[in-house]
Amino acid sequence: MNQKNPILELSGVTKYFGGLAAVNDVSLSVSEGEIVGIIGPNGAGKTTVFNLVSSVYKLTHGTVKFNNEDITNLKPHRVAAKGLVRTFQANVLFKDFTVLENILVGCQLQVETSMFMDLFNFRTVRAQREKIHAVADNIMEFVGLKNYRDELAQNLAHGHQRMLGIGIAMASHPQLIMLDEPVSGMNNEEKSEMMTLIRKIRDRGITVLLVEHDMRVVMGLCDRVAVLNFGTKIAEGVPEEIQNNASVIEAYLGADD
Amino acid sequence: MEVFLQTLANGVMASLTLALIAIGLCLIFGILSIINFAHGEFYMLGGFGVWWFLEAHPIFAGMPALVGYIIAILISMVVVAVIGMIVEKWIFRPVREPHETVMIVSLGVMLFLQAAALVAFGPVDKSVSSPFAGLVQLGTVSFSNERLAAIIGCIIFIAILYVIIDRTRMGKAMRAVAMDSEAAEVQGIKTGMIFSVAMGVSCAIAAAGGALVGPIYYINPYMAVEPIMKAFAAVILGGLGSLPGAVAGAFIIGLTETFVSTYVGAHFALIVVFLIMIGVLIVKPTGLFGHEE
Amino acid sequence: MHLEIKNIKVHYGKVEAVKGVSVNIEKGTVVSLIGGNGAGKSTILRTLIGLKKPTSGEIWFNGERIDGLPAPQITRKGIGYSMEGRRIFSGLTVHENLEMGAYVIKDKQEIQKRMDEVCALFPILRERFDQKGGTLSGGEQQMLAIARAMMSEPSLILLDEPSLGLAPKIVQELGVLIRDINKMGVSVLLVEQNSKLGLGVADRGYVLEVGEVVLEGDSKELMANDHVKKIYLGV
Amino acid sequence: MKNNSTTKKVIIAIVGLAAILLPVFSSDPYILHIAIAILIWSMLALGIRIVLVSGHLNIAQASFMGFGAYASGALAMKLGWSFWICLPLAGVIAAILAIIVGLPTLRIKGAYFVIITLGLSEVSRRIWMMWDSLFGGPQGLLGIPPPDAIKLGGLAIMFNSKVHYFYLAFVLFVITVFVMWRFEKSRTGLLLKSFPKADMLAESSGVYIMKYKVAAFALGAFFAGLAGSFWAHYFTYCSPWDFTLMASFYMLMYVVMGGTGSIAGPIVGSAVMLTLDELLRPFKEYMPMILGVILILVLRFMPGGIISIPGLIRDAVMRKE
Repeated sequence: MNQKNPILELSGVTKYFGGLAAVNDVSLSVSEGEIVGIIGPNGAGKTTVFNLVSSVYKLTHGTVKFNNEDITNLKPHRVAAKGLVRTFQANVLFKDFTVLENILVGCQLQVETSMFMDLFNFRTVRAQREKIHAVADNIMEFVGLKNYRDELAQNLAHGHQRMLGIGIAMASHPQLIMLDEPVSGMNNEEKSEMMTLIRKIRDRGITVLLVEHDMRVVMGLCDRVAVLNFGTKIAEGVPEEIQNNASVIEAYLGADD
Repeated sequence: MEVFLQTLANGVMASLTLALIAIGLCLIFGILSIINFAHGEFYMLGGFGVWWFLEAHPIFAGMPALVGYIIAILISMVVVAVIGMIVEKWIFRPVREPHETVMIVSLGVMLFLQAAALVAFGPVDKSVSSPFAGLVQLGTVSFSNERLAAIIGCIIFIAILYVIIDRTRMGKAMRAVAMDSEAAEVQGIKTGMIFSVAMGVSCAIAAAGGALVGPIYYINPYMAVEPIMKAFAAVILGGLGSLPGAVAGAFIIGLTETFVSTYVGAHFALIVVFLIMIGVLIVKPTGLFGHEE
Repeated sequence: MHLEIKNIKVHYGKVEAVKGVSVNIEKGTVVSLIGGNGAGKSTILRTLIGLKKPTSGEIWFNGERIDGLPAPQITRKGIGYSMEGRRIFSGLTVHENLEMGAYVIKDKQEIQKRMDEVCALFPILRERFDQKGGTLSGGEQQMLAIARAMMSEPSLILLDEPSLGLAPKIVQELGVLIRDINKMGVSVLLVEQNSKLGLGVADRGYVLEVGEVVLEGDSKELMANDHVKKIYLGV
Repeated sequence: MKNNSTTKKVIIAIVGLAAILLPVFSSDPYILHIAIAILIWSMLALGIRIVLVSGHLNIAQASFMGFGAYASGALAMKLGWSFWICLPLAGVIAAILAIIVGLPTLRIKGAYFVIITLGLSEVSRRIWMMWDSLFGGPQGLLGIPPPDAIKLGGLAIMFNSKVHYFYLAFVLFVITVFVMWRFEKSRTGLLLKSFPKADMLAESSGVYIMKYKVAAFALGAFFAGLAGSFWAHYFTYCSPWDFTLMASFYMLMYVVMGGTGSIAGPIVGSAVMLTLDELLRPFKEYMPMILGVILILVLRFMPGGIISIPGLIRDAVMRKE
């Protein structure tokens, strides 16, 4: 199907909460430059998969490989440092920080001065700060928030808050970005804007893995789609295959009306 | 062997008292999301309560000793519960957010109650003569009736609390509020009332603890400083918010403390407790009974 | 009129989330509020049930003014509320969740009767009776949330985003279910982002954008409206 | 904005100058002693605040002060080391202790940390009481030598008057304020403030949260250690009763009273509360009660602390116009 190198490989990923399997033996491979979608009803384990890959949770079994390197249960900040970042569902932001400050937190991986050096006003520290601000400006431009630079995150419109979430993730210059329900709560216009942005991200050479409910967005955007139900992967393929897959229709999509 | 059994019995009593305090702490944390540093002072007030009714103003002197004793405990519990409810409604509730603020406010309450007790009752240790004279002889081990009564009393209160929380409508409503207070409110549950009840209940059982075992050790304004510290440790060990965890934690702490005191030395006991606490947190950051997320 | 919302305004701090909205519900009808996030739909429901106080405006229910009352009191007047994100008590069993839904009813037999009626409507819950709420699937949790709101025998039920996160297949069933509830004589106020579902089951609809009603009317007419088609139905 | 920062600079300059010249106006040892206490207690309060910024409440600050005091006192007495070596070492020892305690506990949500520090304050007291040979048991260390004289050209500072101690405390205080200010103004400050809001998000952006939290905690402990060392050599003794949980509460109270929003808060809080403490000396036994009530009232009605009063007045005046 896709001849490019796999950038992210999940094999046999399993997570138990108490005695319940939230994610059960899920394997999935994402190739460089792809947009891959994960769909399924709430509670099917989609977000848990994100939390496992980004090491917010520890895996019960299985392995996660990124760029052929085992990153299973690495600390979350180490995962991010490898070039794999994620956004959060809803609006997890630094609400009473300005847009710029939010992005600056996202830029930390590019900071080269140490905490100790930062105590002094050395030239390297000043140069460093300028460099980071330039990166932040660039990111704000990219996600279309340049005009809101000094606005508090909590005062942004819903759609802009989602853009900011993506901006924070982009600020660490990732190779792969995981988007958790990027268009939830948006109307059609906002959805198309978000789809354009996601395509732009891919055009920068960044692989995208996303969880989404909106079928139209998933089908319009993704190169491949995986379907989860009760923590298990029940199908995987290009959008057309998924839409016509009998078990997906039975478990998830239902008869077309 | 004798020493061992004796220590075990003392350890069980210490654990049960701790459990009474720890359960209350846990209840308040679960329902009101408050780390209440003043909780130990309610235990202390319970101790002063029985002293007040039995020694300072022996108004039940005409009754049989046991009846007077029980009435004194119950009245102390009610009085302390009312004080607790006042503190909750007028001091804690207006500053519910953020958590750090409420914690510091509870420190203020603690300072106040401790100093108030000092002014009112003085620093000298008080004692209460127990209606349970005599010793029980179990093989070679002897154990005072007083201590046995305290053990039984603690068990009774823990059992009553368990039934209230697990079975009654009020108990279920409390758990509902602990899980999601807003969702509870739209079912028609008056959360303010639940807060008051929870605070009242937890203060009452802390007072019961003070009333039951305070007299065995000593009663003074600072009598709660050590137990509350250990109760906090118990709650953390068990996992914040878990009632069975609090009881289990209380037993781990209580037994460890008693045995280390007996066999190694009193000063070491608290240090060992502290190390256990840190050890558990390193291995399982959410405590023994706590859940991930 | 069963419920009348007259020109309410609601603020979060300095931000005006609802800017003078009026909504009417006739007895026994289904009314939908549709619109994107930030349109103020959920805020209207939260204000209606008393979790949020309006800055101005009035709310009348069964000829009685209810704005500003605390939530438990409004619930007692006969309004059931299935919250956004389900918000079931995950540590309580299904049975206990339903019991809490009937908290305002004191009579044990009455509660039992309600329990039977509601379980007839949601047979799946009967099977899960002693399971903890948190162990149910997303669809089952949504059923439980609606069932819990039905337990107090409300004459009006508020449904906040019931379709959120459900499999498209279950969303279809949900439409039927809302109709069933309505047939029992209960008025329904439905807030939906899934406009197709929202307008599909409703008698009347209101379209909200940034805190204001931009369109209202018969739901069939709304579905034929060009603006609604373009922005919300995406035809 | 600009106006505001100029005003700030002027205020800092005036207060600083007044402080430096204080001994010229008054050589009253009593006044100087209070001034020294304010400087030292401000250092401790600032240490609590920097941890509070990252969302954690440290109620064992007195213990860190105590470990600094004991370490410094013991080294000077048993090994005869110079104060000038003991002083920084005391800070480092307190900081290392903070790292050991902080590593397992700062990773979890706030409540655990508070309780651990609560435990630490009691445990540390036990350690000093128990370890007779090193820490002198219940009566503590007696006869800690005063700092060695410094000779700078013709000028000799002998530490035989309170004035010399005052200047030493002032220098320590200025260093503390400077480091705290730079620390908070740098990106580290931004990160610390971000943790209470959404630590998961920060972590997923590649920020190693623990590094910053532990650094803040260790920094606060470092200055507490310095303060403790100074205190021990200034009084020439220290005992387990000087560094109790109650002492930590008082420090915390200075932070809250002054206001947690800025570096000036804990300093103002320490100054006001210590002065109040002196004025209310006749009512000493009621002090904890009074403090408890003040604490409750301030948090209820003035969450921004004393430092917010000018702002509140300005708002009130503006509203009237």
